[in-house]
Amino acid sequence: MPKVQSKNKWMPFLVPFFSVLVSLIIAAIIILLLGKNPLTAYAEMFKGAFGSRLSWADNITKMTSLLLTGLAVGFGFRAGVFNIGAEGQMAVGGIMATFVGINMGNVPAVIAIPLTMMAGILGGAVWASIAGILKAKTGAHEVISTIMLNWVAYHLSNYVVSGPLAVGQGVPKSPEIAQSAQLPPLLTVQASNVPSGILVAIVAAFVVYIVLQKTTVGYELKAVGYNPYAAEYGGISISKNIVLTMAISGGLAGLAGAIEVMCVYHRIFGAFTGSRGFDGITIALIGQNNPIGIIFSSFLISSLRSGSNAMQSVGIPDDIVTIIQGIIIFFVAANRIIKMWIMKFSKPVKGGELE
Amino acid sequence: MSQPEVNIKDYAIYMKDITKQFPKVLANNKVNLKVKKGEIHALIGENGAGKSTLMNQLYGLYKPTSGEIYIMGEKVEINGPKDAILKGVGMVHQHFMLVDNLTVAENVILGSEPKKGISLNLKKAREEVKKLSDRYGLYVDVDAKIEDIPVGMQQRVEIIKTLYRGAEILILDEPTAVLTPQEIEDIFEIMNKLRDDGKTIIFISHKLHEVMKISDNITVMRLGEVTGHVNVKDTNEKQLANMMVGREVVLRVDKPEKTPGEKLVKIENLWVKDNRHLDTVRGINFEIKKGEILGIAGVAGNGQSELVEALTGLRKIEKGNYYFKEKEISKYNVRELREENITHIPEDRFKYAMIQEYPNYYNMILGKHYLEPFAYRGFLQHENILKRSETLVKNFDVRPADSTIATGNLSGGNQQKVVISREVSAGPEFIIIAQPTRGLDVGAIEYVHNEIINLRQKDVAVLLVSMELEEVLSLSDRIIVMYEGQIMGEVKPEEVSIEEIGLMMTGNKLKDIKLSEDTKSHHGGDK
Amino acid sequence: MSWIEAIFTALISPLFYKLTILSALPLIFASIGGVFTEKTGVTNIALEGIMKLGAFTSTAFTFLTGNVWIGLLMGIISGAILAYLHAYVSIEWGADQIVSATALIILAQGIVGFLMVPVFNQEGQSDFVSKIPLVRIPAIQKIPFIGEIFGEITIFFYIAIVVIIASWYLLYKTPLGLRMRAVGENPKAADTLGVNVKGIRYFGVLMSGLLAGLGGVYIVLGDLGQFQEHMPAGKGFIALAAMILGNWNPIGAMWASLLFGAAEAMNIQLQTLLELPSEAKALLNLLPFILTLIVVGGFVGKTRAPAASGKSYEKE
Amino acid sequence: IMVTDTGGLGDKSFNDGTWNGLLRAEDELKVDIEYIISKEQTDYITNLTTAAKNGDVILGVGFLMADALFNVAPQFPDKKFIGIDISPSEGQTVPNNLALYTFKEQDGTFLAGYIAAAMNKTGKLGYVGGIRIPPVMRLELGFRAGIKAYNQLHGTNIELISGYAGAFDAPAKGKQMAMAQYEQGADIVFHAAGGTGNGVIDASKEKGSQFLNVKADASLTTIIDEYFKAGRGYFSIGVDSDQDYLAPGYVLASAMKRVDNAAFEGIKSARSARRFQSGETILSLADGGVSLSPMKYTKGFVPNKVFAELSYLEKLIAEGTLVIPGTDEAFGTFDVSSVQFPF
Ligand SMILES: Nc1ncnc2c1ncn2[C@@H]1O[C@H](COP(=O)(O)OP(=O)(O)OP(=O)(O)O)[C@@H](O)[C@H]1O
Ligand SMILES: Nc1ncnc2c1ncn2[C@@H]1O[C@H](COP(=O)(O)OP(=O)(O)OP(=O)(O)O)[C@@H](O)[C@H]1O
Ligand SMILES: [Mg+2]
Ligand SMILES: [Mg+2]
Repeated sequence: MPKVQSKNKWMPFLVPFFSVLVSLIIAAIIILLLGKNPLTAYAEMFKGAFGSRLSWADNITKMTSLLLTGLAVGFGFRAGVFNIGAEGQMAVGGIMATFVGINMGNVPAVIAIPLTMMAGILGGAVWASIAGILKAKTGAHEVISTIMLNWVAYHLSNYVVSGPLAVGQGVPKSPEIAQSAQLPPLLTVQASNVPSGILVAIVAAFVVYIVLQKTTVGYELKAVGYNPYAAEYGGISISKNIVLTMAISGGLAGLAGAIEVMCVYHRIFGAFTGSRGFDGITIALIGQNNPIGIIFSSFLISSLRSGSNAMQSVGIPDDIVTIIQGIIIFFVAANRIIKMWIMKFSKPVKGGELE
Repeated sequence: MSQPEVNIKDYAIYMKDITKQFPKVLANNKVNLKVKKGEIHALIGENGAGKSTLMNQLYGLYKPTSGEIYIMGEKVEINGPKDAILKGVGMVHQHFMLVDNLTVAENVILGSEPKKGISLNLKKAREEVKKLSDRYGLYVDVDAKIEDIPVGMQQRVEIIKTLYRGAEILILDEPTAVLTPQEIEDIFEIMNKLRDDGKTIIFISHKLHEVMKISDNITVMRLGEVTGHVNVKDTNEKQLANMMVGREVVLRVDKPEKTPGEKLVKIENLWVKDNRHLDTVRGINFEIKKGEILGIAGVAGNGQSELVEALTGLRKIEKGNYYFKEKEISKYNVRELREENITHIPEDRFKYAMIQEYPNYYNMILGKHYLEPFAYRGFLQHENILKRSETLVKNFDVRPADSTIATGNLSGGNQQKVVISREVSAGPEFIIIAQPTRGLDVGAIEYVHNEIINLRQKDVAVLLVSMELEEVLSLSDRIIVMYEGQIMGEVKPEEVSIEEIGLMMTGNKLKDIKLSEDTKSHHGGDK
Repeated sequence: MSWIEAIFTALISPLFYKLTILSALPLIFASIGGVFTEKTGVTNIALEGIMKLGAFTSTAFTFLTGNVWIGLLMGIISGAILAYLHAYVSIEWGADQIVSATALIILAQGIVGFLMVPVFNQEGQSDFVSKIPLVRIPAIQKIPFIGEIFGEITIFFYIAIVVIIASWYLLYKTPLGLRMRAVGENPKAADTLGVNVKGIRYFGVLMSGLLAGLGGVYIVLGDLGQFQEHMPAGKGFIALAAMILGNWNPIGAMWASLLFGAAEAMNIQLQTLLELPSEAKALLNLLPFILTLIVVGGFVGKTRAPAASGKSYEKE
Repeated sequence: IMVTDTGGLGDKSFNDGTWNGLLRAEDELKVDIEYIISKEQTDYITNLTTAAKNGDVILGVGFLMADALFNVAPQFPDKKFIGIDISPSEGQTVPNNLALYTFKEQDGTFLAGYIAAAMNKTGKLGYVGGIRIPPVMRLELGFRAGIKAYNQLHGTNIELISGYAGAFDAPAKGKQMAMAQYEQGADIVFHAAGGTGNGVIDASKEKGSQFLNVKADASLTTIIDEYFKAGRGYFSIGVDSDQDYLAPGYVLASAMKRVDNAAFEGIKSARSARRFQSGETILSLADGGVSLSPMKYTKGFVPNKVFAELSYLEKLIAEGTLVIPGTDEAFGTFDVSSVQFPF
């Protein structure tokens, strides 16, 4: 089947851009149907996302974990693995980071911080590897196994905060991790911290980029993702790379959990992942599984989220943002529709063309 | 050679001024094809000449860019296979169009199923298939699944499919390409029966002696145009070849004399299982010396693919020994074998040997991507990679000469060049080559054949697996014939006839053949 | 009571079988829906979203009209509409089917969340609405054991039986079924015989919408009488597992669904029968998921997906 | 201004309850009210800060908001913060502009347990928990204590069959669990399981109507008639808010947590600096913080003697004579055999 290839090198940017535009237009129509003014709604949303230092802080806090889960899912996609399990891996990462973090009382921060972070990464990696090993050894579809592992992680994290790690009477939660294991805030805006986790996340994005683009590991992982037969023929072990992919992907999700613990909550409680593992799918798809693209798409989604809170004040349910996300991904899937539209608009310019 | 319109009625098929423009290729340019009722009409031409494309338009799979089609003298508009079927056209495609996990009967009736109420009437279906197969001698196992039956039978199923739909005009696109000489005889018999029954047949083949033997009229195509139309009585193979290629063709490979060196590869009692865990290679022995080409002939599905996969580490060797330079390597994996300088050109190069999404420069290092100078401490060295790729692109004339283009965007022939150039220049000591010229046109074939000979001259041991008997015969120093996972015999190409090899390919041991034989026509005698 | 005893007690209790069936029903509908779409070569991992929308719509219409049958109808229609979107981009535009289905899952969640307040005047969950009455057959009720299971049971049980038999018959005994299987395996071959590949694929995907929608409807109108935003809480994904485990065959999908249903029923029975500390009971909830993992990990190698499933088919 | 937790309005639980308290405050105290719904945990700080900028009294609802509230309150010393169902963590000091209200959940469920035991005809009761977290465990303990008390005072030996659904949003599971418990001999099932509990309530309706052989939508009088004819029936017991209306005649009672009262009281006290009480206030039966629902539909089932006993126990609890256990250890030593009903 000939692939639709575009000669226009801007296409990778134009498609998500137009997808977002189209979904905003569709959402505007919905808002209009509600009898509200979409312009005020969007203005409010914009203010909520960028209007003040506080909204920026909020925005960046949200972006941090979204960026990491987006990277996790996107990395998997690049290697041909559909990791729906970022949610569970993030939870396990958070649990592990907490386990280590609460025991870091007498350990200096230079050691405590990396150790806690590593625990999170490792937790996520191991959790994801279960699905990886099942896929490599028995062919179990990772979509199913990671979903099951999500449930197991969910029940497990509820168990941990109400059993072994439970503290206090009111709240099912773990104790706070040691001061030395907490990541210091970059900036404090009133009670909101701009978490330094964002730096870790952005570094992670660049590391992922380099791994994918510049290393033999990336060469092999992508080869397996694109064409496992050819990879095997080229002496690349498929099962090893599937497990490795899952481990790295899960490690990133685990890091999301660890950062969340170390920067934002300083502890865990049941279901603290708040479905950001699933949001990672959205973000990876919008960012076209490119680590740098994912930085932008996570920022887009976090802005939509922060903005949606503000939209409430003009009486628009924030579920509109979920709808917008859905439509964006829909057009990412049906990118040919968007390409056709772009082409129609840019006829005179004669840029891209279908092959 | 334009004919007055009046004659339209005499033709079963008249395709007039057919032009088919693909986005980048003009596949048919004002093609005229006239096929008389009740004849076997051969359509020949180089790879990519546009034969399949022309037939696909007749069958409604493509729509002509311009031109008219007349069937039985009637102007028709064919919007899909359904229309073609209604007009009595049936097509057996170059690549079989069968649903693997359905039975023969189910495949035959698909799309025009006999019904009983709202249900399938499978009983009736089976009866009709049986009736057709009896009538034309097309023996098939009605209830077998397609994936379980041999290609020859699949071919017959394809023919029954067309007859079941009441086809009066049959298009057979390279029906003989995958068959043994005996099976070819059978199918010719069937074709003759069909003709006697009043059916019209369009027969596409690259094998000129076949064309000469079976057809009545011949249309020759080249570069999307018709270059000639002749009656079989007025022509000969040489003339046809020239019409096809547009120049004098040298069909023989020039193979210099060479004495093979020391023994390099040794296989002892090798057993391999296929995907269904059945023994497919059953106790094979052979040796290859340096600078020697060992050819393996045989009908597809007799264990050659599994043998190749076993020797390249892609499939587990169940039993037996595999020696390379006296070293036992049967447990080596793909990477370890590659590190021994054993390389491999697989038969399905598009699926197995390249990553379509990768740019050429990445594909040019596949298998060596982790080694210096392409990688250093886990980091890819893009400069070195590009340099290597550029050299190969230039030396092997890959077009367009651009290393950064995604390999999947190259034409088929050029994609193959990427693979061949990489494997040939990876410094092999032992190279395993499967179906080296599959899908290539004459020019490219010449080129690949020369490369193989060059490897031999450089003292590389070559294992050549090909279904093209001519190719095996002309390139190999020695030939072994495989049947059902075993070796039927080893012969030297200059001492054997195509017929003998054909007999071996269908399960006759060499020694039995030699006994029952007196006259033999040596290979090359028919050229 | 010891574990062994408890398991044994569960196995001889009619309630265990009834709970198994009730847990399995939504999975049966949705997984057979999955069979339909995949058999024709289009994967649809959006069953979860379709079930959610189906459950929501049926509740909404029952709530607004007071008529459960209108609710039922609209529920399955809404499922089909959502599936149509997937079919349209997958079949006409060669969209990546996994991505498109992911979009639908998110879209369904957004639409449902968005409409909660306008329709039900509250977030999170609806009020209780009427349900489709249970079917009581006194003749069956009189039979010991069997009577306790089937004597009085939801009408969806009978619908499921019809769906299972009809789908099996359709797929394996009718011309349409033959064409579906061919299109999912080798669309090009089917195309060359004049089979309408696109049409068949639309049919398959729409059936998955109808059936997964029906699964969603069952949860509200057949079982709980109330819609909650988190529904169906992963059942759509488990249905996918059931489809795979059932080897893409309606009967197989039914058995697999029953297996998952039994795991859930066993969890509930054990919690009820065993005297365990509450944290141990909480962990018993992992049983169905771990069982699925083991089953999928252990058996999936033996099943075979339709060869063309997930691949778009376009001519020239 | 009220900031909800991620449950949002419409949760039929603390968010809705608090909002009702605010509505009452608007009505009676003539204050302006507003709300902000939090969609995810990371919204808490932002939303609380936004609220603090725009309002004078800020209510944070739900125990998940604790940390956020402790962070934001000190930033706005001139504003007053109220935390509903929030208690300080270990070693946390409560800022002096923050008032916390928590509930002795076990007091309410004690009454529910007692009444369930009194109404029990089969010797077994059922309990379906959501996720095993401390508040849920306290609810369970209270219920168990109620049964224990009844057993001790009446020499019965009523057992409790318990189960955990592992989720607050799995009504199908809740329903099946309740069905299994009914099957196992329980005739009244108490749930502390949020949305999961709705399945329990539906199960009681289905089981109850089947048992009484009435239509699912039979009128209350029919149900009552049939109940007395049969001599027993099947019920569920609701939690948090008054859930009796969800299945009239089948929900015996609900153990309510009066978050609305807490919110109202909080706002009322916050209006004068003098009366504002920072720190933690634990609302109990005595303060109207928890209570049993009025049992609008089911009063008729319950013998007056039971109500009399309940009132007496309520009095003892309010006086502090009777302390309902909130921990496993306290439950072990919980003993009411010394209680003497004055009648
Ligand atoms: N689907 C297609 N899209 C674009 N180009 C095509 C397509 N199919 C064939 N072509 C081009 O049309 C030309 C004619 O191809 P065709 O398959 O008709 O050749 P052929 O004569 O059948 O060759 P062969 O002997 O290999 O079967 C080739 O150059 C090929 O590249
Ligand atoms: N869509 C396409 N775009 C560009 N080139 C194509 C396309 N389809 C086919 N080709 C090329 O056209 C040539 C002939 O195409 P075709 O599909 O007819 O294969 P073929 O030659 O018939 O195969 P075989 O090797 O069996 O003879 C091949 O080199 C192939 O790579
Ligand atoms: Mg051809
Ligand atoms: Mg061709």
